[in-house]
Amino acid sequence: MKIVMAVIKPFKLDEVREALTSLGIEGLTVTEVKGYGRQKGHTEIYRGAEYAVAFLPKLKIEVAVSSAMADKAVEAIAAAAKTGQIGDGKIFVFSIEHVVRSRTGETNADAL
Amino acid sequence: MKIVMAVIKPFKLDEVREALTSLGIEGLTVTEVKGYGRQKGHTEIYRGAEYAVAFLPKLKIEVAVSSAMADKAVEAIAAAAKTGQIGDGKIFVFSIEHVVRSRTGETNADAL
Amino acid sequence: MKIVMAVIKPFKLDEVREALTSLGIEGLTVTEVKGYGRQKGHTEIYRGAEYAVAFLPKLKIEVAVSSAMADKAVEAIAAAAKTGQIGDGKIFVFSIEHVVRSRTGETNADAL
Amino acid sequence: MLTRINKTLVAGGAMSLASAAIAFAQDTVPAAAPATTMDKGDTGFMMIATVLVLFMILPGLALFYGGLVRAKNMLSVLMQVTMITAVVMVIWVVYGYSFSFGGSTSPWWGGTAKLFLAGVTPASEAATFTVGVVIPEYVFIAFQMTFACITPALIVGAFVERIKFSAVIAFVVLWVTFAYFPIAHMVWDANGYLFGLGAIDFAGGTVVHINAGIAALVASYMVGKREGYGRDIMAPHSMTFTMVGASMLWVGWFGFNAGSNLEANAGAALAMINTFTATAGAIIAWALLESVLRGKASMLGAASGLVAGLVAVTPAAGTIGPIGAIVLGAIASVVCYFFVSVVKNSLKYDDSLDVFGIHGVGGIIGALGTAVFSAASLGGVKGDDYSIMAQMMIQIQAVVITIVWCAVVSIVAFLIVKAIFGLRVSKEAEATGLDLVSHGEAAYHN
Amino acid sequence: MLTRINKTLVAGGAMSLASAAIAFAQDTVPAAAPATTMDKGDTGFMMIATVLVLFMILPGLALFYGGLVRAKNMLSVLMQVTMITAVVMVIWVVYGYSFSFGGSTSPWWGGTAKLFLAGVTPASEAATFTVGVVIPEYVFIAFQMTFACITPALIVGAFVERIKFSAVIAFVVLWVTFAYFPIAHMVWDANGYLFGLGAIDFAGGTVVHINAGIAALVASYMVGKREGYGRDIMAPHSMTFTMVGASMLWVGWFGFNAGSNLEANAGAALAMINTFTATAGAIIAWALLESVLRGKASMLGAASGLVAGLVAVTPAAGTIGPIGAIVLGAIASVVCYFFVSVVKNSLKYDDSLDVFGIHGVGGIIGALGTAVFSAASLGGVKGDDYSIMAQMMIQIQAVVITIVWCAVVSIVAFLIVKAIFGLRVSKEAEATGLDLVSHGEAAYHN
Amino acid sequence: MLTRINKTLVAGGAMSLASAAIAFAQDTVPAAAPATTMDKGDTGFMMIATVLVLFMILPGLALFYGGLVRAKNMLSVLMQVTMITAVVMVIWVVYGYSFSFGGSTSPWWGGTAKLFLAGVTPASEAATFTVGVVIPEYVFIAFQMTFACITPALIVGAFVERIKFSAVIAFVVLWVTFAYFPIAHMVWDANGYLFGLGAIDFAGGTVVHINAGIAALVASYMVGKREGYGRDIMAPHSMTFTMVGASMLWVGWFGFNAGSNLEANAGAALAMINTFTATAGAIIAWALLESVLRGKASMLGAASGLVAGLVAVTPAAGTIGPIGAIVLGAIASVVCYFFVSVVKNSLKYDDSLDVFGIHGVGGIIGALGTAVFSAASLGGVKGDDYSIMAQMMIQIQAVVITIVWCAVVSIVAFLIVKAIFGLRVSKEAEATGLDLVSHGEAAYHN
Ligand SMILES: Nc1ncnc2c1ncn2[C@@H]1O[C@H](COP(=O)(O)OP(=O)(O)O)[C@@H](O)[C@H]1O
Ligand SMILES: Nc1ncnc2c1ncn2[C@@H]1O[C@H](COP(=O)(O)OP(=O)(O)O)[C@@H](O)[C@H]1O
Ligand SMILES: Nc1ncnc2c1ncn2[C@@H]1O[C@H](COP(=O)(O)OP(=O)(O)O)[C@@H](O)[C@H]1O
Repeated sequence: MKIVMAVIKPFKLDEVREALTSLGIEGLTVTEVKGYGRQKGHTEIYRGAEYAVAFLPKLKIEVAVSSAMADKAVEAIAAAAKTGQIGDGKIFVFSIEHVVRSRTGETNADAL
Repeated sequence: MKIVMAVIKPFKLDEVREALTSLGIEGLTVTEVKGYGRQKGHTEIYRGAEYAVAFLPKLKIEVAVSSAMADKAVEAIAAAAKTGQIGDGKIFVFSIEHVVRSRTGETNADAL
Repeated sequence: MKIVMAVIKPFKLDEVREALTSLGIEGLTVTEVKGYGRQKGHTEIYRGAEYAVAFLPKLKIEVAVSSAMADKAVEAIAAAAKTGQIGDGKIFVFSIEHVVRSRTGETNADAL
Repeated sequence: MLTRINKTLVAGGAMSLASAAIAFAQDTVPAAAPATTMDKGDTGFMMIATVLVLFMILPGLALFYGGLVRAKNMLSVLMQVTMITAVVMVIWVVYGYSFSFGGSTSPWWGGTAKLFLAGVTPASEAATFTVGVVIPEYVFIAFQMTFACITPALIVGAFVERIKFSAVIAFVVLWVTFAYFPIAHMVWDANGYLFGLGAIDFAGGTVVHINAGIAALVASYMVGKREGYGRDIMAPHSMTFTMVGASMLWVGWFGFNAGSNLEANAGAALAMINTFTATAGAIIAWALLESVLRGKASMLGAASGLVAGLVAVTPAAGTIGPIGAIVLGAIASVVCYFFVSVVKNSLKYDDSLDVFGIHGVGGIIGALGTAVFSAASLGGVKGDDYSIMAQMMIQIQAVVITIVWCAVVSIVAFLIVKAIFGLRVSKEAEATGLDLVSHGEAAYHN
Repeated sequence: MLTRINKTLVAGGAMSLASAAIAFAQDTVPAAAPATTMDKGDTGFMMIATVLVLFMILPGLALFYGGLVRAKNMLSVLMQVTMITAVVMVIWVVYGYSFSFGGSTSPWWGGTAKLFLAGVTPASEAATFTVGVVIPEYVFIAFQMTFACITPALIVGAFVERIKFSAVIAFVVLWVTFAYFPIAHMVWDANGYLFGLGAIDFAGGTVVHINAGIAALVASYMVGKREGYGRDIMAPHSMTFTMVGASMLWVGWFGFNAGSNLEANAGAALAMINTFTATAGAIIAWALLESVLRGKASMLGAASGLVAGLVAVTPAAGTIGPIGAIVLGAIASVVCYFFVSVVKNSLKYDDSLDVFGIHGVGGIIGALGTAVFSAASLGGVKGDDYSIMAQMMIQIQAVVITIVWCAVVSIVAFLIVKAIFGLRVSKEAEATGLDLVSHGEAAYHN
Repeated sequence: MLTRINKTLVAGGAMSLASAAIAFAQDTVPAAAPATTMDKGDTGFMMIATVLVLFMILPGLALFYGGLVRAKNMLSVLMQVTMITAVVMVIWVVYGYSFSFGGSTSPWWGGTAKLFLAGVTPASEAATFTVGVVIPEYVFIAFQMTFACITPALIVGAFVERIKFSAVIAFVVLWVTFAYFPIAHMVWDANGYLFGLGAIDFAGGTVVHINAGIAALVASYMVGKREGYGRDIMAPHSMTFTMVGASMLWVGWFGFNAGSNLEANAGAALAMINTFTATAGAIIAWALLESVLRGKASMLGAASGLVAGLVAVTPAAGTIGPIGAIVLGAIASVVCYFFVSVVKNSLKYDDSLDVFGIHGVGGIIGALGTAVFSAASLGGVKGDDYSIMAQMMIQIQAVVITIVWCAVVSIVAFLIVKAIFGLRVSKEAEATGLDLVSHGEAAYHN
């Protein structure tokens, strides 16, 4: 099994979720994060004090999928998250060894 | 070494932490997240606008443990996080290659 | 490729970011987290109610790097995050199999 | 006292006699002025009433509206309300007061005699509804100024989260000049056209609420929907602030309604108790309706009912009774409820914070309800020779004229502003939020 | 002026003469009424005082309480306070005013003569403490109405975060009917039982604070503890809102205390300065105590002291001196401090926001302290024939009667409500939070 | 009326005659007192004005400042403002009132005759600016008390986020004793030195704003910069609260400025309308400047302009005209803007919330602008024998004396406090935030 972890622009959440559910993926976990990258931040001025805010609000999505699904999930996310503008974000994939559903104790594929 | 990453219901945090400390695990990191899954969300209505809120507040716990401890940690979390109701969450385990404690430079097992 | 995931003290963010950019690392993702560990929390009192707050505010940094860079990144973070006081945090390294940049579809090294 | 109140009713508008008498006093004071009395009780009360109306706007209305938008647009709302207030204050002393109450005999505007408050000194007096009783004209100017400020600020709710800041200011300047000042003159000046008809508008149902409501309806069509409207979650970022703002509106509204009596007497007390009970009735009605139809009474529902009740009682406060006020408030809530939750959804325009649905619709209910509940048989103070139907016809005329005048001015004003400044920020700017894009700030940090 | 004040003292309660005189005026106005004077200074002042008491409730008390609960229950608190206010307002004009001040000669209630405010017109007058000086009865009704609204709203603090919304409303309807209105009559009406005893309760220490405090104590036992009480962290979600609410309570309390004088004169000024200094003394005492005992003075401590001081000075404001007020406030703080931080913990009931610990206990300190600090020797205005011990006995009687009456009504009311609606939401609902479960909303979004 | 106002102008300070007359009344009331009139309209108005000034401090100023700091220091700001208010209230009735207005003939202080408000009863009267017109002395004491409370609270903005709580309180006690009370006496008492010079300070430009501004400048040097100043992001944690606080300051400022007239008449009305228009002018000026220089008008800019305008109009409100007020407010905004965004950055001190940059600089602009805009030729009420230049010289003297006196007292007070308590918390404590470290609480939880 894999976890597909994607950083996306916040307003793309619903599109990404729909793309995933249309693949039959039924769960995901979202975290509010701040991203630093090529997309430049903004400047805020408070009276005399000027602050360069380098970190932009992003969402991080983590979705556990079977190894077979991983590529499709990546593609779906990439397509849904894309605006073509800098800062669309990145998708990372890594292996997980074990999954458990707390409610039932089911493991691995059954737990997804 | 492993990282055990669990999504739990927010009010279960203290029980989960106690379960882990009783195994001798002395550190963990918690993140507020929003979860989407089988547990259905709720609807909020603001005057004429009805919003289906699909994402529910959850906590994500990350705890790095020696490979030997991983299974026990998973069990402990699963037991503590369980209410038997849908939405109790999932536990994911993956390998980490390297751990460093910033304060001392200790690595791996010493750093946990 | 690797993800270097570090828990640091919040006010160290700018130093850590500078340490990483001086290595040529151009992106990272930051999450506000609560940490539990050896560093002891504090007590808050609200009239008669006394609460021991065990969780301390920390930041979690995730940075994807080429495998070659991983060690340097770890060192840089450890050095920048260090105050020498308990609670400086930990750095975890794990492998990722695949990286995609949503905007361009570039993969792996090109996507970083 | 009943005499005095009856007279107000005959006069049919809160400040009507006032302005006439100001002109009179102005003209004649140097020569043989009729003896006037000024009571410090009135002067003090009216100054506090004026402060209360400012409180309705800042922070009241700003918070009420601000809480309802997304966090990324919070400061833009606060800033729009603040700047409108400041700009209209300056306009008011420069030409607004003159255009409204400058003493001209035209039924449509007040003329230019008091540009820059020409001729007003601390010794100038403004009449009240009691013959011979006056207050300092500066007090009347300041009190009326706050009305001129809050009215355009109410419109903001229609176009939040997407409008250009420059467009807001330009629109407001045009709108107060060609809609607010003339209509204030028509309704409240003794020479005004609607005043002459005998319309009852104690504290500004037409001038303030219908006026702002219609402008808001026009705005929501001219400016267009927010990006993602109907798709994205646009839940209020802080219902707490909205509730605090609504509470402040209620508190300040006593300045608005009781102050419109211009004297600290039983007439003001009647307006005050009606402003309590109508609002209470409206809150309960909205909450009950939600309980029945949705199973849950919401805080936003209660706050919406609260405002609907206040709007509805505004024209009526001086002439109805406290039990009638409960009913009037409840009716306004019910109608506004169906408007914002059914009618608006089916018409699919984005009057984002329901300015039309609450101020426009509630204002119309209030204007018509005033004709009904002012009758003595329904607890009002209108005596034997009062005909509900006759008054109703007058009220309808006043409402229709206000609607038409305001709609025309609003459409033209938006067309002009669109041509010169454009109305909306870019889609990207809208996604980022107006706070950063238009004001270079964020409302919240750690 | 001293004469007038002395008379107040003899009268021994803030509105006692008032209500008597209303009845009188009502009876006689048609015939040969004694000459009365109405001063616009009084009328204006009392209207603003009324507005200030509304401000205490909305948004004052709502924010003070709301800030202290967890974010997931914020709107439920705001909503409970709002709905209680609206419901009691309607009840007040329907039968509450009559039950309290309807003019009956019963020592226990005011009768039914003024149901639906029957007979009240803008010409109706209410007496003040100065013979012959009157204010419009509508002002008196509105002012007293705000007292009837805030008292049950205070009780909310005892059962937040777990109670059913329907239960709150049902309880409040029963409670104001059988506890508040009778006790208001007993204390403030010239025919009232406690009034007859000679109890001093200038602005409502027994009627408002002890009354609400006892109901809260009963509530905390009847409703039971919150899930996780003593285990989970239930820290205030926004001490900022709590501090803002406390500040607004202070600001509004001048309407409450100075307004209870019914005239804008030196008696009101005395009540005002005492309301400043007692509160200051109480803030300092609580902060000092925390500094000594815990090493740190907290904002919640200062806010708690602030409210304790206001509660304590409420019955005393008209008869003590400003230096005595400092001491009274400080004593109240010290006693309340030990109550909420020691006694409550050892008794293990969950009066969640310390309504009993502050309003109940502070109210008792105030009632008894009034007997002490009213003495001229301690800076009060009570002259030669005043006996602290004699007055103390009377005050104790008033306190005990209020406690017993209120406790009985509260218990019965909760039993009835429990039988019909149930008192608590389910455990799951409590975990989710009342905002979503009972109101379908969330207080905060992005 | 003009006569009365002219007299005020001749008197040259808001409360000058008042205090003189109090002493007089005190002395003579027992014997053959000159006939005085007390109008309930004045008494009621002044009580509400007093409440409005409290509202400026709590929650107004507390929120204005609190919103500007980081969340971890929010409660420390609220707590400092609250405790300063409480402590100065107690000091005021113990010795502050006596030191300021105790009736001594010294030009430097009021003496000890009224320690513990000795001799003040409800029957005591305080004079106003109209001969023979009085208000209850308790009202005057309470009104002036709020001025004594807000002034040191203003200084807080200079040393937030790093100062020890004990140091704040100790400094304030010394500072009000040796800076505020003497300067209030000098400016507002008939025997006061600056009063004797003929300085115009209607509502406290020197006593309140320049005084606080200079103390703040001293504080920022004595306490030193915050850790990370100029490097870390120290953005306001809630611009919403800051805007709400600024709005409340505006609302409350009418109590401050119109109340300084002591009577509810046209003089107060003039002060009121000027307090509207000067502020509006200042808001617009700051926003325009930002639009031109940065391309964006910020909410913090508008709020800063708002306060700058209020500060500038404070000494001038009773003697200038509403159009002149617009110009005065705009000038103050422009100067303060350059001060806080250019001068301060180049001088590199950390007056964290710009107390000097806005209150000090704005106060000086106001003091000097008063001399200019009071001239009849510029819309003011000063007639034929008025010389702008002559008055300007007097104003400059008043400003310089205030600056020097205040600077010396502030430096010495900080040195003493530093020696005894130390001024700053540790670096670690500063990193953690004062809320947890000094008060054991956090402002926000879930
Ligand atoms: N090396 C990295 N490690 C972790 N997160 C990264 C990395 N590079 C970028 N990100 C995340 O992806 C977001 C988008 O990256 P950015 O370089 O701005 O644009 P783009 O995705 O178009 O290349 C960043 O805000 C950050 O959250
Ligand atoms: N495939 C997944 N990947 C990542 N997180 C998941 C996934 N499925 C579920 N989750 C997380 O687990 C939470 C609980 O899942 P849910 O399906 O609602 O109930 P249950 O845990 O009882 O099966 C979700 O809210 C989400 O945060
Ligand atoms: N086993 C662990 N798994 C995950 N996070 C951990 C673990 N141990 C510590 N942490 C994180 O590292 C932070 C610092 O750890 P702590 O033990 O307090 O100090 P130190 O880093 O100096 O050893 C914790 O607050 C927590 O967020």
